[in-house]
Amino acid sequence: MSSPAAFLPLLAVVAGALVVLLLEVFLRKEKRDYLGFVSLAFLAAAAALAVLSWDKGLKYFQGMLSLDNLALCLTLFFCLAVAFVILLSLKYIRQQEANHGEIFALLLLALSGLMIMTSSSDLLVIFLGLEVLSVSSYALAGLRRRDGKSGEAALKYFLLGSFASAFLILGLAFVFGASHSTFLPEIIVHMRTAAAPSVMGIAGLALVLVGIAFKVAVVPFHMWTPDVYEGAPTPVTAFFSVGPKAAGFIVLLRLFLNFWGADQSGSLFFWALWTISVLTMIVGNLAALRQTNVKRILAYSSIAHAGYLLVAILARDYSSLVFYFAAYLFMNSGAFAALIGLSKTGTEYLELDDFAGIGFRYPWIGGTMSIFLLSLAGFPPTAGFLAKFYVFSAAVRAGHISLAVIGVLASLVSVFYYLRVVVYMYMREPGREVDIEVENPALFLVLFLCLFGVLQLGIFPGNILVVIRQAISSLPVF
Amino acid sequence: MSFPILSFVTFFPVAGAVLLIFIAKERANLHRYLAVAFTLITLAASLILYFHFDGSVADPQFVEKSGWLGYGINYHLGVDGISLWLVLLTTFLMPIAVLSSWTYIQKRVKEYLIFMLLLEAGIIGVFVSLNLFLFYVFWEAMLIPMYFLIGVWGGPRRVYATLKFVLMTMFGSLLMLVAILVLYSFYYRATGVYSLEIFDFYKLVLNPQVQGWLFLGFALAFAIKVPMFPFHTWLPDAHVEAPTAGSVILAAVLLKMGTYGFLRFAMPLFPDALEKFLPLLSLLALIGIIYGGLMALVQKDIKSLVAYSSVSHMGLIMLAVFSLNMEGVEGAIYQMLSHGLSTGALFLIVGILYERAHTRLIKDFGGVSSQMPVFSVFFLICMLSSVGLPGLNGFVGEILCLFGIFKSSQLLAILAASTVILAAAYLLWMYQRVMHGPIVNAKVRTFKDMNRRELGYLVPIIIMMFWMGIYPQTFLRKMDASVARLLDRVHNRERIFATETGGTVLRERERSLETRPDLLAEKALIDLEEKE
Amino acid sequence: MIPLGYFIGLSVLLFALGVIAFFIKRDLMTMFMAVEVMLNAANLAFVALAKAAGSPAGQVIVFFVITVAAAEAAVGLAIILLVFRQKKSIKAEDMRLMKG
Amino acid sequence: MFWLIPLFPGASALILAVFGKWLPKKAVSWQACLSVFASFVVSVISFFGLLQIPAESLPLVKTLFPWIQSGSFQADLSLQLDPLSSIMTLVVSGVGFLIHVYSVGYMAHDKGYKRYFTYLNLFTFAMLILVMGANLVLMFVGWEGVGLCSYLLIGFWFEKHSAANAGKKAFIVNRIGDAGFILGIFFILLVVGSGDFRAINGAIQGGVVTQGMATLIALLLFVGATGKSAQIPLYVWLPDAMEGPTPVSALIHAATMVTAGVYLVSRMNLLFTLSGVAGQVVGLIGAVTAIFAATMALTQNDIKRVLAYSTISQIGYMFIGCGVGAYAAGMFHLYTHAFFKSLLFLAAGSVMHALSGELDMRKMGGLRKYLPLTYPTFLVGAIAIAGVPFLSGFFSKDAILTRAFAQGQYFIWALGLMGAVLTAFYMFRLVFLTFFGQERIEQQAKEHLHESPRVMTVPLVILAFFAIVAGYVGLPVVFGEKANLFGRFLEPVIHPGSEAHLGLSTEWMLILISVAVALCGIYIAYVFYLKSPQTPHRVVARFPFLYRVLHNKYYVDEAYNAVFVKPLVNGSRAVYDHFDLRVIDGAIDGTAAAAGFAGKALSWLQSGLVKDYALAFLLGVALFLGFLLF
Repeated sequence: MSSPAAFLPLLAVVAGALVVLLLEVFLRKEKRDYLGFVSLAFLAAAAALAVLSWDKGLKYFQGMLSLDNLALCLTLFFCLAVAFVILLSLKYIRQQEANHGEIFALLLLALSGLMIMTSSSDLLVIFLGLEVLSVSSYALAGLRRRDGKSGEAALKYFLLGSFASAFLILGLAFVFGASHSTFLPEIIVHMRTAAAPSVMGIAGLALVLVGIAFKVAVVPFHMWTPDVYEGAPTPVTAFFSVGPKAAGFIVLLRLFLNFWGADQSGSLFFWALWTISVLTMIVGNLAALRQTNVKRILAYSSIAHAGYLLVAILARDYSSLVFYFAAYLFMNSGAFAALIGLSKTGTEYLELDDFAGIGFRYPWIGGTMSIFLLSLAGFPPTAGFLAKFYVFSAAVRAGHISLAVIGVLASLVSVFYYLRVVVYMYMREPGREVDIEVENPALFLVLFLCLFGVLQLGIFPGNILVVIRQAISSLPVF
Repeated sequence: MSFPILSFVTFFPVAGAVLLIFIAKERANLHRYLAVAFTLITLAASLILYFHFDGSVADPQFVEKSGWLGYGINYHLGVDGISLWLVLLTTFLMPIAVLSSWTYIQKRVKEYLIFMLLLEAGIIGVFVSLNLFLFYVFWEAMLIPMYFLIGVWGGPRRVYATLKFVLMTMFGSLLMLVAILVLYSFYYRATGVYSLEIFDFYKLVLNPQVQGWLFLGFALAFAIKVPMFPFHTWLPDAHVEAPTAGSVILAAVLLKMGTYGFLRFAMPLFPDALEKFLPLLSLLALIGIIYGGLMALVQKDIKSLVAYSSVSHMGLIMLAVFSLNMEGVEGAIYQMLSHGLSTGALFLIVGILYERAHTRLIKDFGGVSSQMPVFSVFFLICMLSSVGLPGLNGFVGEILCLFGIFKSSQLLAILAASTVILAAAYLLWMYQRVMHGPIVNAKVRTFKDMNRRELGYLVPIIIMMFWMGIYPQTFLRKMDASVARLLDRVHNRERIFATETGGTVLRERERSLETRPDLLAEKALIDLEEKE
Repeated sequence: MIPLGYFIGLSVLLFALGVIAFFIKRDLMTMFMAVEVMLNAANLAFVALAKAAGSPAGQVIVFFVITVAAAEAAVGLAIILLVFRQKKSIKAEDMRLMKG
Repeated sequence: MFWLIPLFPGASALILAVFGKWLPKKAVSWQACLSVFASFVVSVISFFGLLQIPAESLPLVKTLFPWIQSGSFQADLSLQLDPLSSIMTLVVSGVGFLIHVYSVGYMAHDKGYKRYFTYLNLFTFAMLILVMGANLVLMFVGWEGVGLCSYLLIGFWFEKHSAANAGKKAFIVNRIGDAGFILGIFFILLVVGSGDFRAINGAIQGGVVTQGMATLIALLLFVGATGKSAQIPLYVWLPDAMEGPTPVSALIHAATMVTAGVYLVSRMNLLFTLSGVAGQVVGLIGAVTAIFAATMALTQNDIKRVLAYSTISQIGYMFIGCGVGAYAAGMFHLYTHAFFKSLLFLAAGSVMHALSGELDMRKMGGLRKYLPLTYPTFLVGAIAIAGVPFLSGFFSKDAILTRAFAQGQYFIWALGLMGAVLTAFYMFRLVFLTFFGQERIEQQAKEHLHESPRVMTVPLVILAFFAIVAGYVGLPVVFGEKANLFGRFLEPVIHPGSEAHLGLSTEWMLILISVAVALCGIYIAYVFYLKSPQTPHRVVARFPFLYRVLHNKYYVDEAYNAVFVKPLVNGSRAVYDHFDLRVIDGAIDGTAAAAGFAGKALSWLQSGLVKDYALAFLLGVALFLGFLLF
């Protein structure tokens, strides 16, 4: 039903952003933490609103904004993710001279972008959401003003991002031209029913896909990822690796939900995506093998994971896709949290050599880090394993055994570099002196929440699975 | 089954590990005592299994089943005459392994013991789980503690060794995962019901070509684990680098997971494929026997010698398994146990030497007997039990294996009998070079004979060796029924299914692997008249 | 009146020019402007197609796009400025602190 | 109650093994000896008990408990007693007892005293199991057990490389035979369905076993026998086995263990008879070995090695007996041989004892006045083995040769005779070199030159007595049909086979021939080593090559080394280095390296330049569109 209530969660977030921006002006530098708490409060509000509107199917703006269960589900994930990021940045920004209140505001804005993307089936709105997300992301990437890398990351992200979105818009134009609509269902209907799909339509759709592919960083549109991830402030990187990816895939989900008829293998799009996902899994994992910077390793691993997610899209088992987000949210944020834990004022310890021997020196950080890495590598009994299990079993059930085989082999490669980090942490004698500032309650809170999430999802994911399955089953299928 | 005894046996060590986490690492001895206590209690519990186990029943006993993640993923435990013994072997060796590392492990005792306990849980889990998902979870999870045990407490090349171990094992098991998933979907297609229950899959009859692929998926994983030639090279590295206890568990139990996998999954699930690949597999096993023996002959490091001897022995076991007859399979299981004992014992022996000499190179020893008389006797017994001397455990298993092989193929048996000679050759030669002759290395003069603790953990093994050698009934009678059932499944499964599924044989109609998921529903047919 | 094809052709051409400019120009400002050209090419296509489709939606979208472009421009210029302050250069090829 | 026989030594061995550390030396000696004596007593009793029992109800079987059962494989822990095993138990426990006693003196000053008796008891136990096992599998247990003990006792002084080596060699060579044995057992289990001796014989009489199968099985079992009984081609371990203490050589490597092969063949006599061919092979191998070993004995200077070779050759005779179907005769020779050969060894041991461990005959001579007891006993042994009438050796050897002749095996008979000459010759060479002629004893040895203590000499005397009289239980037919008690006693087990009867005249003729042969052998020795001691050197000078070959034992050890051992070891080393490490590991590490290289290449593509990234993006777009549109 149509009601302005659908607008509320988004409103909460945006309001939060504005409030934070205003507050910052009045707050002294030392008190910046309050900004974080305020934004957390707004996040909580948004989440609460989302929960309240569960199963109501609220719509607004003539259905351009529709809070179906999937959108709500994702909204919750995003709120959680952003909450993690905020908690992580509280201390980080003071340590790494990025102490600007904007970060919270920007995070909230980016979140709003994510929410828009996920809660609409209209390409135009999606585009707007994407841009809101992008623009704030560019700013976020460049937040460490004195750090050359940060600036460069922002620049690369910005240039390539806008370059990509130009393609997106062109595609949008063509799609519009072909189907006289920007509303996904209508477009799909047109694509499926049109006797001979018009060149313009196909080209447009392709370009749109490219635009999204850039955001979710699949090969060969991934090149920006490692650099941006490395350069951006670490909490922000954590955000990048979770938020935009998920949002982008939700868009793909909505796009392909009814795209394929019975026979997938007849469609060129299918094989195109098939190739992309295979490439992504292989390239992402191989490229990570020789990296020496843990942040970069995680960047490449996030590319690889995009590949697995694409498998889920191809297998058309969307609950496994969403479950993968959930798992990925926890294990990846966890890994980054541990990474942030390994830092002191002015320096971050990101090189593998810095990791030598810290496993036993800082048992909690080391232990949790290894669990997150093992989960990323897909070892049971962690969330990572269950996520992969669902995705690949979906692929097999859909008959794409080749995808599954390639996928598992790729993840075998990934095992090597994840374990390599563990090797450094536990099996190498300490190299250069590493002394970190341990006291950081917010960080440990995140660590343990993620640990809990990883194990919970790995061993007793029951309810979460149920919720996700509900959300998926409520999607309109025709 | 009122009390969930299997769950207890499986997860009690985990409880121990969790407890240890919260004890200050400085109190190393407390950790040690607690670890021993926990493993001993687990042993006691598993003994209850032994006493209450009814050997006349083929089906799993002490079954615990409860839903878990839905879609066929259940928590389903149970032991039959095959797994029972492997569980007991594990629980029996664990306290010994912990004791053996009492002084061997000096740094990071706490973490070490935690991983040992987790390892035990993982291994037992593999043997008791009857749901393929659960099985796979344990199968993979078990790698992690082993990975740390080798990688952290291992020798100079430990990182290489441990990564090789993990990656090679995972290579196989990931492909097995895909195979499992394929089974999963096929069962769904055939019945419209999701299931990962091994006993449901037994009822599934797949067309031979599909079986072939799936069988390869499973067989590769297990073959690497066993390890069969030519996938064996991770073993020497892992053994040489691993700490004593690690090697013990690795050789005694982990390798058995491979053979167990063949018995429980690869063979009964895909009988046709088994027929097809039997020659190849037998050949590999045979090569393993002879090759392993010859390689053992020329090793310079005692540990890698024992490792290669394991390759040879496991080859014999596999060959016996592939003989597909009562004697062979029972012999194989028996040999698994006795190999577990004798090789485990040999590694303990090597550990004892290593703690004194801090080297494992054969050439650094010589004349140890005159310095450590008691030790020399124990070493002798363990060595002979590995050689397969009558009166000790090795003989019973070996002769049953060989006879089983002989019944299926006399040529194979004749070639396999070479192990009788080779084993004697490399082990006696090693024993002579280490223990006999004049003392050349001055360090040997400083050796002290075994202390009480070392006696404490070797004596039980020795006793078991004699027991298994002199009164095998204890062990054989409990496995009869299960083995018979297993062979039945392999040989004439049609009839089995007819009885098990009430005159229904589930046929997988699919001919090609790449299919359209949406058309599966109507493909999922069960035809009720399979009389021909 | 002018057939639709011409508009599309023109916009595609413009777009291509933008792409080419993006690649051949060396300083960030010009590259950024190339991107702007691409955006506007897309806009042109939109308008034309909207006209052809006879629905105002297209035209409306164009306004959105322009706004977005403006926003991007604001942030982008800020970023370029930031980088310039750090590196004293706006040459694209100087921006390779991170690679591999 | 016969099943108690093996228990005494077994129990004693166990006690010594576990508690030996705390037992006083004296207790150890008493316990060890008494345990064996006990089983001797029991064997005697059960022997007489056996005489009462009618043949039909033989053998007595006592099943203790089922041992290995799986599918069709069935082996119980059950002991049996029939004339054959009864004789063996008598020999084993009797001679064994004497040797235990002897050892008390001989090993008195050895630091491994307790270990020694543990092993010795264990050996007795295993040997008794071997001869009393009621099925092949259990027999195999004993078979391996004695092998183990021989390994342990040969390598008793393990600090000596040579000893350790010899022990290892013995065990491994035996394993080769055992492999054959096991396969033989398998074939029997396959054909008969049981390893139980009664069942086997029943099956053979029931015609279940075809002749070809019989041959196969018989030969496989005989492979085992050649290993244990040191026949060609597996005899090489026995000479080296002399590294062990002398009583051990007497017990294990002369009297009991090495004759196990003969026991096995006689136990399986139905099988061998059925096959026929196998019998031929056995006889031939035996004959050739007899000659071959005898010739090697000619040139040895080590007193124990001479005896070792003579043992090999004598066992050859036993196999001749079995080969020509005279299993009883073979067993008879086994039984007499047990006495005189252990006597010879013990005497030799006493000589060594006197000369403080000297083994080389060239450093002896003229000892007869120093060793008043050892000398005559040794002489008795020598005469007995040489086949001089009225001593045990004569009757047994004669029985074998006569039977060979009777069977028309003239070739084998001829070889046997030749062997007899050689035997007589080298034995008396031994006697003359050791006890006659001028003294060549080294000084410090001469100082404490003394006769051995009574505990050692008494067993010598007893054995000497038996060496003389033992033969009278098996007189040749010339003394009447019923003269051969031994053979008649064995008949329930060993059916006499086709009695090809010779006329009395022929019998007498044959007897005379062998007597003559023996005597001339002795005479030659007399000429060579007493009358004109230069002769040997002249002969050597005449045939230097022949001498070298004989002296180096036909270079067989070297040949085996070069043909089997070296290639095996070096070959596997090569395979290990080049295949296992290079190829297999190389493949694995190679894959890893390849992946790593790919990673490097990819990160090289990641140039860091915005334009490259954009280019990749553009390429992607182009390919994507191209794929979809064209």
